[in-house]
Amino acid sequence: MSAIPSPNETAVPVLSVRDLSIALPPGADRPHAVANISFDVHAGRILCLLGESGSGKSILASTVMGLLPEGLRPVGGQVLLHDQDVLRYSPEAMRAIRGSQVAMVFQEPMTALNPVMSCGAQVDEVLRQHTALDRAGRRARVLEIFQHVRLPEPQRIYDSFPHQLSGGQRQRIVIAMALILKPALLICDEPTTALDVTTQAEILKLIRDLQAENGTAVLFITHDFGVVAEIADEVVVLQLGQMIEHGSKEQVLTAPREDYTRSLLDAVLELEPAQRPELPHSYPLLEVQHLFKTYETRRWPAKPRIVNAVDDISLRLHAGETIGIVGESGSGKSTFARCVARLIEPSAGDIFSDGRSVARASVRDLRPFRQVVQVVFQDPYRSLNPRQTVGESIIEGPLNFGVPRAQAWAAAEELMRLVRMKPEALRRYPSEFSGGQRQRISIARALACKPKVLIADEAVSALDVSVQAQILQLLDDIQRELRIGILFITHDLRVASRICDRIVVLHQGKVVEEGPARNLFTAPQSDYTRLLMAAAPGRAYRFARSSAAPSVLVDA
Amino acid sequence: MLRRLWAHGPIRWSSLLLLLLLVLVVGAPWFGTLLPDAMDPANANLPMFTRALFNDLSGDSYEHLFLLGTDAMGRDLWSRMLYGGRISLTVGAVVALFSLLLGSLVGLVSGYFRRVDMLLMRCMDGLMAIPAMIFAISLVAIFGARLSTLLVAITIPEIPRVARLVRSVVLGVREEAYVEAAVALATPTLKILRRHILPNAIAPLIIQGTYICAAAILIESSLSFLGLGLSAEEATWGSIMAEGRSQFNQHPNVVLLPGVLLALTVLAVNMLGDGLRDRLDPKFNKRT
Amino acid sequence: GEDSSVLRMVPQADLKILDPVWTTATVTRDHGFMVYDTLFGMTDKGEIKPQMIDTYSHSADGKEWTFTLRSGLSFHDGAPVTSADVVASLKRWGSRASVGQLLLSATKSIDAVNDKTFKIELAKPFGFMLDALGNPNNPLFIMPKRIAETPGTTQITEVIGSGPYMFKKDEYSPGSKVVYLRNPKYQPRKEPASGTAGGKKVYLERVEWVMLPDAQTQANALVSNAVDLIERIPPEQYPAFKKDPNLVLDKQVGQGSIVMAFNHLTAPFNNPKIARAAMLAVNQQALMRAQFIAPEMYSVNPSIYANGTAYWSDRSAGFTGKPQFAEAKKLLKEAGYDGKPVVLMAPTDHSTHNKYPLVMAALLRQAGFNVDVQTMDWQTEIARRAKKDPVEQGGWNIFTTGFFAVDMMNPIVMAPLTGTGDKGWFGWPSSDKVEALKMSFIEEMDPAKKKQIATALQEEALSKALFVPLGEYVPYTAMRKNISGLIKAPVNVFWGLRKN
Amino acid sequence: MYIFVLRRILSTIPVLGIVALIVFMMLHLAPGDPAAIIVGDNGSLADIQRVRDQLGLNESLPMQFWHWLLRLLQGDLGRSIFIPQSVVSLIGQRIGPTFSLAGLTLVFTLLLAIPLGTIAAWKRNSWLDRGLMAASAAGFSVPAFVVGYLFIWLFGLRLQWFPVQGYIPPAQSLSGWLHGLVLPALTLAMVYIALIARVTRAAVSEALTEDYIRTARSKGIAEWRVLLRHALANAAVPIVTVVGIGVALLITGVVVTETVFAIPGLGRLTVDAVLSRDFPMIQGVTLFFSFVYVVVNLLVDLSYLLLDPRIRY
Ligand SMILES: Nc1ncnc2c1ncn2[C@@H]1O[C@H](COP(=O)(O)OP(=O)(O)OP(=O)(O)O)[C@@H](O)[C@H]1O
Ligand SMILES: Nc1ncnc2c1ncn2[C@@H]1O[C@H](COP(=O)(O)OP(=O)(O)OP(=O)(O)O)[C@@H](O)[C@H]1O
Ligand SMILES: [Mg+2]
Ligand SMILES: [Mg+2]
Repeated sequence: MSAIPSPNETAVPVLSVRDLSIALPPGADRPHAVANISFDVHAGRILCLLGESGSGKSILASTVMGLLPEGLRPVGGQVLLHDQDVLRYSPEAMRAIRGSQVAMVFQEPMTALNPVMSCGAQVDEVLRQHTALDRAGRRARVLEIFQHVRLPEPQRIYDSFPHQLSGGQRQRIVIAMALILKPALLICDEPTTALDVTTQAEILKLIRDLQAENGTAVLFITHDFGVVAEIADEVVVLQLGQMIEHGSKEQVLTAPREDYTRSLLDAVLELEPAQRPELPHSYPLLEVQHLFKTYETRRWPAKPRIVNAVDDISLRLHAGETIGIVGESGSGKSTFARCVARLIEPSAGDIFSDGRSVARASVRDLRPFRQVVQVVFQDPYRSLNPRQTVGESIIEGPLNFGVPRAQAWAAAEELMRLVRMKPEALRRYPSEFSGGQRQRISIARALACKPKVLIADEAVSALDVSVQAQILQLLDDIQRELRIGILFITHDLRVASRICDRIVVLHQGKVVEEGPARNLFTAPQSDYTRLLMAAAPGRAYRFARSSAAPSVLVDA
Repeated sequence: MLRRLWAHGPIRWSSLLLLLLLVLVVGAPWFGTLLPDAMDPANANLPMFTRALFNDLSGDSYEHLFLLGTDAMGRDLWSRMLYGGRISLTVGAVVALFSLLLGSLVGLVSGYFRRVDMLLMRCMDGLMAIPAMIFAISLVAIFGARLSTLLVAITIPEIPRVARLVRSVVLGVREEAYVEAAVALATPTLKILRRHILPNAIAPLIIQGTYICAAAILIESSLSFLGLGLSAEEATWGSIMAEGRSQFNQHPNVVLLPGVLLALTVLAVNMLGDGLRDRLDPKFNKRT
Repeated sequence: GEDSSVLRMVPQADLKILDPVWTTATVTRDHGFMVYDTLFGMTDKGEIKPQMIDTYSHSADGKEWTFTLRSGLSFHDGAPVTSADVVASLKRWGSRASVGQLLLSATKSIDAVNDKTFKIELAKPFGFMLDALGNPNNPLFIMPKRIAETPGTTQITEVIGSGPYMFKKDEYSPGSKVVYLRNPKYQPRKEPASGTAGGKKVYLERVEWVMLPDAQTQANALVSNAVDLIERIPPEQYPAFKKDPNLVLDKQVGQGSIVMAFNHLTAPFNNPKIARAAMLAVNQQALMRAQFIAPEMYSVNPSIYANGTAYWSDRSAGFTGKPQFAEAKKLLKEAGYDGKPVVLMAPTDHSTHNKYPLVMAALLRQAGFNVDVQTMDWQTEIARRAKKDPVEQGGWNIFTTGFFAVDMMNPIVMAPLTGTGDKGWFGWPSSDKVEALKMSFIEEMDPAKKKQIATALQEEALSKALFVPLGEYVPYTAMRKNISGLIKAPVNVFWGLRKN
Repeated sequence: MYIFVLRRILSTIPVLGIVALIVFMMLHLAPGDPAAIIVGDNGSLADIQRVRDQLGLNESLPMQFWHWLLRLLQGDLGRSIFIPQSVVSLIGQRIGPTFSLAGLTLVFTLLLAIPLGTIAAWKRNSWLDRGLMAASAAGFSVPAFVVGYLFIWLFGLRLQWFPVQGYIPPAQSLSGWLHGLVLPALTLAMVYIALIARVTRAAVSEALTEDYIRTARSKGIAEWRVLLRHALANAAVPIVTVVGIGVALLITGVVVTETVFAIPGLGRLTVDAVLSRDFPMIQGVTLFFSFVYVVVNLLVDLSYLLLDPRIRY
């Protein structure tokens, strides 16, 4: 059974959350995951739940689904679905409406599907549970919905397993699964965060269309204003479980009432080149010539599988310059970074630092080079040894280069100030810091060796927008201060546009476009670049923003 | 850290039990025992809690309370069980220790230096393919039932498992970003192994160690049971049971009491292992 | 019914080798008595009586013997038994068995006169002809000529005899099961069965030997009626079996004797004084009690000859079977024993030898020895005891083994009683006197004189501690109540058994 | 895919080679002397020397290995030193009981362990879970021979439900065969059940934390279906893996259990062979067991192809 689309506000909302509070288990960072939240979602409308990581978005979603992780329980309020409080439902009743009246699309398409079950069967389960259709009937319905979510060759997809599909295709399967019974309410928890911009655009469009078509009410969770701008009708802003602001898209994005909302909006990056100082012409710190990296996975007697991860890339990096390497997932960015940092050996081509070739250098000969080039990695949670104090991690490099301990430690404290953290933090363990802080620590560690070149591989991709902005600002300042060259690797054009002098666009290991950031944005040459830019969500939208640059607060 | 472990019920109880056992076994002479091989054939198969006149072979005789009765040769079961514990515990501890040491060495080497990996792992596979018991039986039977032989025979089959464990940890951690970072910081290989990789293996190793210890104790007793254990004069839980089993139906206590003690010990060690796993397993204390 | 004609029994050991000439293992001998027949048999009184033989005679000087076979004897493959078969069997047996070797060494010729008659011509008088041909200890089994022509040094592969049972080759599974079927063509003698002599009547269609590893399993099998008979009960089970109303304990076969041997070739026992000191530490009561638990199962005996046999004597050169630690210590001091540990071999898996070493060790320590008990299994012990090397190279000092009364009833069959040094039996004692006495014993015909020689041999053996008798035990056979007719004999034989 | 199969099969060759070498070396450093054993109780030294020559035990080690290996490759494991039969035929005689025992044990194990483990994982940290895990820990800890004798004493002698020893071939009587194997199989299964139940619990509760479980639940399908089709199906690989590794455990158990229950199988053949220093025999059995182990684990690996569509080469 599906709800009738009803544009007018007076009609009964499909979902109505009334001052809902959910308690966290004792000893959590705060008493409530979410506290007195109230909002309505009407048929045919999309409500965006916006907030930074940990603000309670997913918890809200799972509450509505009746899938709260154990340890968490509602302590007040109601969740009304067609005026029925689902919090009072028995497990059976809850199960009965799940999939038929309320459906959900999750963040990670890679893990949301059962790897050992064919996609068709997984969708089939929904029908098997909620309808009386026979085998043939069900199969027909499934193929139909596959068609509907624009999956190529539904027949083949039906029998193929998740690992045989791309991320986008998997997300379409999940959506098909959610929509096949035309539920009244669809909940999407960051359905596109894990996808490439191009795919993201398609998925958003798909959700929009289907929702309009069936008059489904949608609760859409995201932390990306671009996405909000794309699809939202209404917006609810959460901070640490508190409901900060609630209003129509226009009102919240263009005329926010709350400072918090404003500060978030300030952090949003424009998709246009930032102003960069002119560089004095100088000798390149780092020169890469026709770099190749091919991965051969040969499993005798099977024929070897060859991946040209990096396919003929050349570039020069000067002091004080930032070069952005942009490309979708799998385009070879990290591989390139690893080659340049000589963490792995390139298959062909050459790398010069201070005129010395290091492409083939042995471990011993690399020592001086190591001092020149340092790396900051993507995942702030995995790039610091959890068993070492932050200080130990930072001084490790200097110690390797023979700096006396005391001196190294002093330098480390200096660096902490540089990355805007308190020196006391040196004595603590990584687990005690937030993602953003860890990333600063990683940067401090990289700088400890006084490198001339810094390679940042997705250094901000895992962070919330506000934190992103701070880190980018930090890198910018450090560069001005130390005149280092930065190789900045990202999949996000906005980020690239924020700090890069030049940009290299990669696609499947090849350079598709290369040039000064300004030219690239104003007059992109290749179709692929254009595609990327077109795909960036909410690019047309003019967000409200205070003149002040994003504040970078000293914390920890 | 230790307090956190102690708070864990199973860990606390099992380690208390093992401690008690250790005290009894080490302090055997002070817990109402005779020498384990002091015998008086005339007092064979006494029931539990019997006080009887004991004339040992030297001819002198004295009253003694046989807590758990005597075996078929008129030796005090209680004494033999306490002294027998010494062997079992030694075997368990030593085997665990050595198989961990050697296994870790092999694992580290083949995990980090890919060149030798192939060869080493093939050897390990080969060794692993020979069922531990069969291997131990043959070795002990061949080189005679000396404690040293016993230890070697039980240790060797355990090495491959440890090696594989350590290797997998190493292979896993190698890929971690913080190891790459260390490489980028020009940290020497050995230091990387010591500082960044080995620590990750310690918890799994401790856990594995307890299981090996338990297995070793069991295998030792099985060997004794099959008549391939230590010298018949050496009382071990296994040999006591092996000797007792020829009259199990009439005097089950001679088999069951050591059996229960053995089971309790192994149980305690296993429990300790499980507890430690709950507490130390990287999965639990990674991103807290 | 089927079941009442099938007997399941546990033999005293696993039957691994089927050739009774090639090995002297007791279980193989038992197997021999199942499938083969003998020329003569020995009654439970110890007299030799014709078995396959119908009539025999010898010349006045006892140098020429003529034997005639009973008629109607035939092998399991149907062929009749001819004197040619006998001659071949006799020669093969004579090439290996110690008694046989003595006989052949005294023999000039053995010939088949005709199908039924054969003749033995002696070179020198041999007062022992019938005892040799009829001895149950290392018996002369008659096989078909073609098989008997296999050299004594290679095992025969075909089991064809003329005995009361037939070996079922296809069901033979060593370590697990041996099956015998009644030999329908067998013609028993008219006399009542006695020992290995008399009429071997068979009332069972099928006898299964079931190999069970340990004492308790055997007991469980018997109690739960999975088997009908255990040839040799494990001592621990005696009280239980005694109590069980469904079981009978039977001791038809004469008692067994336990012997402790020293290695006289290596230190410290290459010094007779030290050997004797060890002998004086022996406490037969304690040893036997520890091994056999139930007093009914054992008896002490300071004589090397089995209790109640013809040559038994109490003149035992100061050996009483009771510990004389003071005396032993004195001897050790005189001999200047250097405290070198004495290696005792302890077979953990042998239910009638696994405990002596432990008790003996304790006793020896009392006497002032250092002792090193080395555990092994029976098989290893048998292997190890053949090593003459000093203990450093895997040699040994002391082991115990067992014999039947028949093996210990006269000096000739008594394996441990050798004086030939390293050519002799394990332990390799040297004593020309022993060898001389044995020779004269063989040649002597007069029983009274034979007895004197035997006693002299005992005194010589014990004063030099060539080996030590530890005592005797009753090798009980346990059966279900419904089994009857076990024959009193010097060795276990299984004809005459009934099941109802 | 067929490539994967091929690779996997070929990869067993070096392993078996190494096994062969280890086995041979191991047994030829033996101090014991088979000859003396054969000669028997009353035999003399001359006899022993004669037998040594017969058996070629006086050859040099490398020569013995070389000859042995050649014969091995022709599937000839040599002849037993004691029993005038070929090792192969002796093993053949004993395979039946052992495989019956192992098979039944496996059945018991799978029937009990996997449901128990799954339930434990599902009701994680409930009293049920704790109970089951405690039981499985106990199962690990009580040696097979103690369990065996307890069972014999209780079910065999007191209650008289089952025979206490021996083995009846299925050809002779199918019911008797099954009846006789119950106690030994249960004894043997103890450890195995404990092991598999644990692994199942671990694997299933691991799977239960995965996203696709949340997806499945969000579809509103029945809980048992979530457990079986989603959790258990994904836990299958680790479980099967341990079932394979556990075979080693099984073999260990077989040796003891067959001794306790007097089952004329390979386990007892091994013990007897070792006790009597029957070199060819010991080698044969050890090789055979190792071979079985390798093959089983080969099959396990191949079963991944069915259990997990991601595994394709
Ligand atoms: N299973 C759980 N047990 C205890 N606390 C939890 C659990 N899941 C979430 N929390 C806490 O609830 C709060 C909200 O978590 P939630 O996952 O809803 O954040 P979110 O907005 O979805 O963040 P993200 O954008 O990273 O998904 C967080 O503080 C988190 O620590
Ligand atoms: N160790 C490896 N062995 C084989 N192939 C690899 C390996 N590492 C990467 N690849 C392949 O090389 C290609 C580029 O990978 P890479 O990680 O450099 O892409 P990326 O741009 O960093 O992707 P992302 O944005 O997701 O990090 C991918 O197709 C990947 O499958
Ligand atoms: Mg979330
Ligand atoms: Mg990358």
